[in-house]
Amino acid sequence: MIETAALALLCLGWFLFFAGTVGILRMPDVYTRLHTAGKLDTLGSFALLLGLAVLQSRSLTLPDILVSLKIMLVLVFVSVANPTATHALVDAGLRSGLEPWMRSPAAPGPAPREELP
Amino acid sequence: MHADMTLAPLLALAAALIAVPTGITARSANLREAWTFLAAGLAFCLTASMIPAVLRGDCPTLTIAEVLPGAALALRVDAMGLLFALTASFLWIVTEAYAIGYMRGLSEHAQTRFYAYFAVSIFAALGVAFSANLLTMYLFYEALSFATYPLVAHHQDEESRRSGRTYLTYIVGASIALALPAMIAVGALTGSLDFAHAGGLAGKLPDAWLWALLVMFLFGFAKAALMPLHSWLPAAMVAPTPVSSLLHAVAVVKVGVFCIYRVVTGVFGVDLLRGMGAGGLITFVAAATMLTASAIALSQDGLKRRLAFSTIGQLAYIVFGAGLLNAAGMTGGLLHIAAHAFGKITLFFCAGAIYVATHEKYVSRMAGIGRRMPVTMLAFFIASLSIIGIPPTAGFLSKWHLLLGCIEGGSWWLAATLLLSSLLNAAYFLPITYRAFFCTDEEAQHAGPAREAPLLCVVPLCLTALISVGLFFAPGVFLDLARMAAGH
Amino acid sequence: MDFAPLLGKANFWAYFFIMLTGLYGMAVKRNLVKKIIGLGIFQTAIMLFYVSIGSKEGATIPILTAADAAGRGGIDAAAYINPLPHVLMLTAIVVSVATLGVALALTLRLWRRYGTLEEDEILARLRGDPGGEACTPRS
Amino acid sequence: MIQEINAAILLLLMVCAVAALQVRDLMGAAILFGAYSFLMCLQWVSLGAVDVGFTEATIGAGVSSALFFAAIFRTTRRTKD
Amino acid sequence: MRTLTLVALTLTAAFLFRAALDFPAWGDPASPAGLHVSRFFIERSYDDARTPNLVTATLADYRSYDTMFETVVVFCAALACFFIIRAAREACVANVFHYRHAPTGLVLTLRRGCPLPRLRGRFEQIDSEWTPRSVILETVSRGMIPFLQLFAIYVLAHGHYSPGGGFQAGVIFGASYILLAVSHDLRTLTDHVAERTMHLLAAAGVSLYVGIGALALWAGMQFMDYGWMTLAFGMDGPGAHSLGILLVELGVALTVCASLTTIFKLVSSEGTIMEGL
Amino acid sequence: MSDPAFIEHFVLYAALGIVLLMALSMYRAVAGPTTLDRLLGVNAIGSKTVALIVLIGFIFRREDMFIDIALSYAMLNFIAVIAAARYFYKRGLADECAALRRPE
Amino acid sequence: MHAALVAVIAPLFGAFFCVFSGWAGGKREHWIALTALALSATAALDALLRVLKGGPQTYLLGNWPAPFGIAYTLDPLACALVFLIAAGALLNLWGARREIAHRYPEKDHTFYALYLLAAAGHMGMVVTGDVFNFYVLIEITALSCYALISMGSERSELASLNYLLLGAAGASLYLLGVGFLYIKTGTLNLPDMAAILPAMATAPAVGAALALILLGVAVKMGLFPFHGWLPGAYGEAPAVAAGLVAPMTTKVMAYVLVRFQVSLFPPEFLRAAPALPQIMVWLSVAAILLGAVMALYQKNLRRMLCFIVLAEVGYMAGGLFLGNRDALTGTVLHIYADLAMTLCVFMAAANIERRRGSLAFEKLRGLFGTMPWTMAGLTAGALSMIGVPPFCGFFSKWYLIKGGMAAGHWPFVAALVLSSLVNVLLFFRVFEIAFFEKDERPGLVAGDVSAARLVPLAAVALSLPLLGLATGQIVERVVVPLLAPLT
Repeated sequence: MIETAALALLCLGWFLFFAGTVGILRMPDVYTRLHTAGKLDTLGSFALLLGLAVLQSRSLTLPDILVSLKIMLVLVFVSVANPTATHALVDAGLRSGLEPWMRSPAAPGPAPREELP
Repeated sequence: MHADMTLAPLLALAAALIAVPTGITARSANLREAWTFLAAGLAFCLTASMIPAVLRGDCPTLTIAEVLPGAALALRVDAMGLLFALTASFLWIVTEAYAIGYMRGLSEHAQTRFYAYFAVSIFAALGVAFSANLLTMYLFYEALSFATYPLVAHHQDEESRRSGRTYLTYIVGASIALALPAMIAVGALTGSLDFAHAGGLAGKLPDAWLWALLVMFLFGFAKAALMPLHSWLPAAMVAPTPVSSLLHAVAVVKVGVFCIYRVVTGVFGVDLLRGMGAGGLITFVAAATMLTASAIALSQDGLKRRLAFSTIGQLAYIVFGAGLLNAAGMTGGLLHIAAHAFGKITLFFCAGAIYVATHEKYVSRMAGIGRRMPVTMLAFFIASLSIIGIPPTAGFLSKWHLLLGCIEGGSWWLAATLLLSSLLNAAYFLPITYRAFFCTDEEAQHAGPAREAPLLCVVPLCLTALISVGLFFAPGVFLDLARMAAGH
Repeated sequence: MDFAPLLGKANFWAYFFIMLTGLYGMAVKRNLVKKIIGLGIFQTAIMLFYVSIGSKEGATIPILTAADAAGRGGIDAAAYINPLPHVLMLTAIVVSVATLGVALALTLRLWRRYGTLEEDEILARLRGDPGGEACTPRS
Repeated sequence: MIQEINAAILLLLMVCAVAALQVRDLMGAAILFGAYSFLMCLQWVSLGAVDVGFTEATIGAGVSSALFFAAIFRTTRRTKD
Repeated sequence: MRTLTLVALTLTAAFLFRAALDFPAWGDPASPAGLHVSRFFIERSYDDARTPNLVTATLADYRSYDTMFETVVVFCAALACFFIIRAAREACVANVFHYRHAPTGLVLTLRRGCPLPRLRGRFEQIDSEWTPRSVILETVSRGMIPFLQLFAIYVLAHGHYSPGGGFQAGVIFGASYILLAVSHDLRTLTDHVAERTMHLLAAAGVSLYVGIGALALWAGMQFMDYGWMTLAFGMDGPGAHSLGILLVELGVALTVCASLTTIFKLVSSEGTIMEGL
Repeated sequence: MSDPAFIEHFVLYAALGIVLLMALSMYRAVAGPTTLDRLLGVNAIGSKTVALIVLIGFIFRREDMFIDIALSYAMLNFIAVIAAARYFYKRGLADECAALRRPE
Repeated sequence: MHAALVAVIAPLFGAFFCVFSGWAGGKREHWIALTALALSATAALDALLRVLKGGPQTYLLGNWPAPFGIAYTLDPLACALVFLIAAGALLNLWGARREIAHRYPEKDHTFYALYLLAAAGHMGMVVTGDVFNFYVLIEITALSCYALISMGSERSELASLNYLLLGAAGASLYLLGVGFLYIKTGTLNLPDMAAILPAMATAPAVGAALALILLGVAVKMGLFPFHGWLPGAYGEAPAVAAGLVAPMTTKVMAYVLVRFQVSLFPPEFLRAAPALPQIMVWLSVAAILLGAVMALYQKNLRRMLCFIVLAEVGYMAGGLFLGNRDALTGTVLHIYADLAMTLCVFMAAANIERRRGSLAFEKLRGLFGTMPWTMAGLTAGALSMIGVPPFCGFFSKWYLIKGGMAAGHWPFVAALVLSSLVNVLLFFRVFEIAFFEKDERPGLVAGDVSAARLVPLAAVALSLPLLGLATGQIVERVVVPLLAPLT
């Protein structure tokens, strides 16, 4: 049972990663890509690592549980660091003058620069 | 010949060298010169002290350091070396006296440097004389090359710079490019560079290679001024006259021919060369040089340049003697080392004395000079007789032996060359004396008061002229040594 | 023709490819930082080569398992990956980062003096002609 | 089985190495070099060289990237090749 | 040039490929590399040094001489960077100072020589280039730095049993300082740890390492033989080696941490160590 | 499902899948177009790597040995990204946009 | 045999103490450095005497048996070189206190520390018997040298960066070669490797390893096609650093080649791949000629000396690969001789630069008058480089030419002779300027440099003939035992 849950979590994590990757590839500009990457990668890591932690602690012996706690530590760390990094990137982009993408290029305002091939 | 260890040659060398540091540090010129005299005297005495042993047939030997296997840094005194060393060290004393007169008379600059390098040069020349092997000889040979450079370039002007350049290019260039590889080849082939092991090359190489080695040695020791590597010698005449006289009439050039003698007798060995038939090559080169140089000398107006070309010719006599490859010829050649030394140094002294007294360098302007400097010109006359080889002088003795050698070798044309060359010698020397004494008042170009050069200049040249004559009557030690060296 | 031995060494080919890429960057690129990056790639590829020397089929990482550590003796050498190349490469990594630091420091000095990181522009300035466009030295 | 992972990472490594050298912007090059270091670390870990991977993760990914950024910050991103 | 290089590299590639054919297959347990020397390390390290991590044991004991020089390399790099780009002290003092009033965000600009604001608590010095303040970043970093440092100490102490050791610990510790610099600014870092401290620490680290080796000489043993600790502290052989490994790793960590921080400071500030990335 | 062999295979394929995703992210890192895109791609690779390292630990059955690496990796990746972001704060993207517009 | 170890460790401690002292505000770095180097030299001498008496020894670091731990290989060749390096570094640093304090205010302690580290690295390279340890030491030496070199003239940074890139690439190639060897033999210990290798003499991987190692070392020593960094790095470096780096580095690399040649790849081994030695000899011929020709074009004394160093590298590499005893003897002798004479000329050049500010030829006017002692030192070095007996340069050249003749490689012999002649020309040109041309500039500092700089120079200059006269001893007690296993 525990294994099943763990494997499901792994699958979920992989799927979230996959979705994030698709977003990274398909979204039109940096901010939107960061949007997907920041959320889905964090979530994906979360799910995957959680799945691994669960998988690790399936034997329910003390050393294994300690190890799985350590994995949780990584998990905590990633879920703090990843959003912060994403925030820093968005902040950097905005402050350095990279304009967000607009749906209509004809709309008043600066043209989307980052669409160049 | 048994060899015994002795410090005498090293002491003689050291004696020459002690003139250097004290000469540099001494504040007073008198002290410096006195010290140099002392060193010169000491060197001569030490050299002379070895005469009895050598005449007995001993070979005082001293190994300083075993630098390379088969080639130690070693000194060895034999008849040939002693003959040369005696000449050089004795003439050093005389030249020293002369130099004092000359340098002070002209108020030359940097006299301390001059004396220091002079001493180093003599040291190197004595070192060549006492070398026991090719390596040691090469060492002192190169030391001599570099030590004489500051002397040649003493005036530090454009002309001396050019001359110095020529001087070093020829001498060092030839020795590194030719003599050094030849020496290494000999060392590699025979495993020993000792002069005592002559003939080690026999059978080690095809004849063509041996010829090549011989040619490399012959021209590699460019101090012998064999044509075409002779032009450093006239160029070097920009040096102050004491330098020209001692170094470029005695020490340096004689080192060159001495090295050739060493190579002929000590490296190849007379027998090997005779077997190769190489004597012809040497005599041919020497004869050609002899005639060409004499012919050129005829047309030179500068007195020192004329003397320089004369020197080239006379050196060729000595090499000629080596090329004869027989005892008489070699005796003559070796004796000529001494005879020519005394004669030529006198001539140079005279040239210097004339320059000190009148600041005159050109033969064409020396008409009538004999009236005002009779002593000098008389000495000049005697010395030129010696160079030409006219009887009551030492030059006759040496040339006589050379002639005997030619006849012994059976080559009449060589004897003819010798005689022809002597005629040429006479042709370029005698007119100088003649015009110095016998000319009309109109022709005499210097009407100034009659005066000789300073006493310190005149006395040495008289002394050497007298010795030139004296050697004819009592060749004594010199002849004995030459005979010993030539293997009588 | 038997391709099995070739394929068994395919990873070596890949290492050499990366090495040569790095060398190519060092030789051809004119930008100093690019050259330094090329050097880094080259060095890292060599380290990769070393580490792959140590690998053993079916062996575990070179840290003794609790069982082996407690068992005292009877350790099977084939069960552990060869630690020696790892040790060497630890050293090499540290050396490479040290080199990187010094190289960047030198680059900064060059920038301060010439105002450019392009080697050809620096050389042009050294030769004395005005050369590249961005050659004004920074104050 | 781990071989396939190895091989895949190796391919990525090659791509990354070429890209880091070819990109015409030093900042991009430095970032890609950082990625190269990540992948290298991964490769080592998958080869079982945990200590080396650890060192590369700390030094290559963290410190040397930061050093590159600092140097580019102090100089320029411009590059002609 | 490009073509020439390509040709040369292709030739080299062919050469290397040819040589590689001669190698044992990848992962071959019977290759000479896996048999000859390395076996000794694998089989002996626990008995010799009571260290399950074979890499640590080999690094800091069997080949500790190598590692000593490796540490010296890092030290040397820090010195070299300092020597190359450290600006003269005179040039490191700016002519214009900027102070930000923290509560309001007002910026005060002062020339050199003007009296500095007394209100240290509310004014903070900022870079001459416009410096953003990201509260999120600062907060997260401030929370993370002690954690990083703690982790570094764990890595150092646990290096005998798991991957890690002096280098990694040193780098992580140094990285925590780099994080401080990039999340706040370089001045904050310099205020925390002075340049002098860092240099002295670096030198102390290598001295510790070499000193531990040299103490063996004093005990009459070979250099780098940790056996002298059995005499000094009265422990058994493997224990002494284990302790020796720990101590030299400590030296390594000190040096690496201090050196890397120094290098980063110097590079990011172009030698002034006042303002940087 | 609790068959150890199955779990092992599952983990392996998960790892391979993650490598595949990394390759896809790599496209963003290599292709750009802006540097921020590259950074983003690299960051995405980084966050997958952390998981991958732990997965490799499972493959080697020595999980405890790999977690430290994953942790330090996550931290230092974070630092590198922050440093790069810091660069953009201070220097901006101005010259980058210029570079993008430059005719090749 | 702790002595050899002390020789390496003393400068390391010296470097640490220099840093401590510098940051503690002391001004004693110069004396610390001198003490460390003096200690090192004494220890090296002690080691040399012991080795001469007791034969080659190994020193086990950490007391681990030889192929497992790291061991020093101590024989007369290595110990003598260590002694020369320590003594050379000491003499070179002796009189430089003012110069360093003046040029690097606030950073002088770093200078001393880097200097000591470089010296320690050189010595460590010589004694170590472990191929990987050697790599680490290369890097220590190189890193400190990059830093020292980069603080010279205004071109020195670029030169230093070039040196860094090439040097690091060379060291990496060496590392790769060692990797190839390791993969085949499984060991890193030099004697152990030498015992294993003959069994696989013709394996392509071993050949490739040899080629890569050669390539790496050739890059580090600046052999002909890889010489690009050398003139810049040595020519633009600050005087004191050039006096350390130029004499030591190339020689130590040549020493390493000798070591490898003798223990790993004896001539029989190279005969399996006859092309390789041939290529190396031709490369060294090219190096000699190139060095000679390029030196003629230089208008600066130091740059001229750099190209001469380039030619000297060719001497050593060529002698090494001629493959006979004499040539190998010549190479070993030339390592010692070239170290001493390069040190001598670079120290003299440093003295001149100290007085005249630059070494451009027009600044050398009238030097014989104003700085006679320094010029005497330069002359001694020059004579040795030309190859005049009894200076040591002559004897090594003697053996090299002899070896070339024995191998029948006439181009090499011709190149050697030609290079000697060019050396005459080069130095003679300098001496002409210094002797004939008067320097009329007002305000010229009269007199020679201080005694603190002259005494070391005199010591080095005196060592040249002494080393030359000791040739027989060196051959007998150093080279013959070294080559004994080959026959």
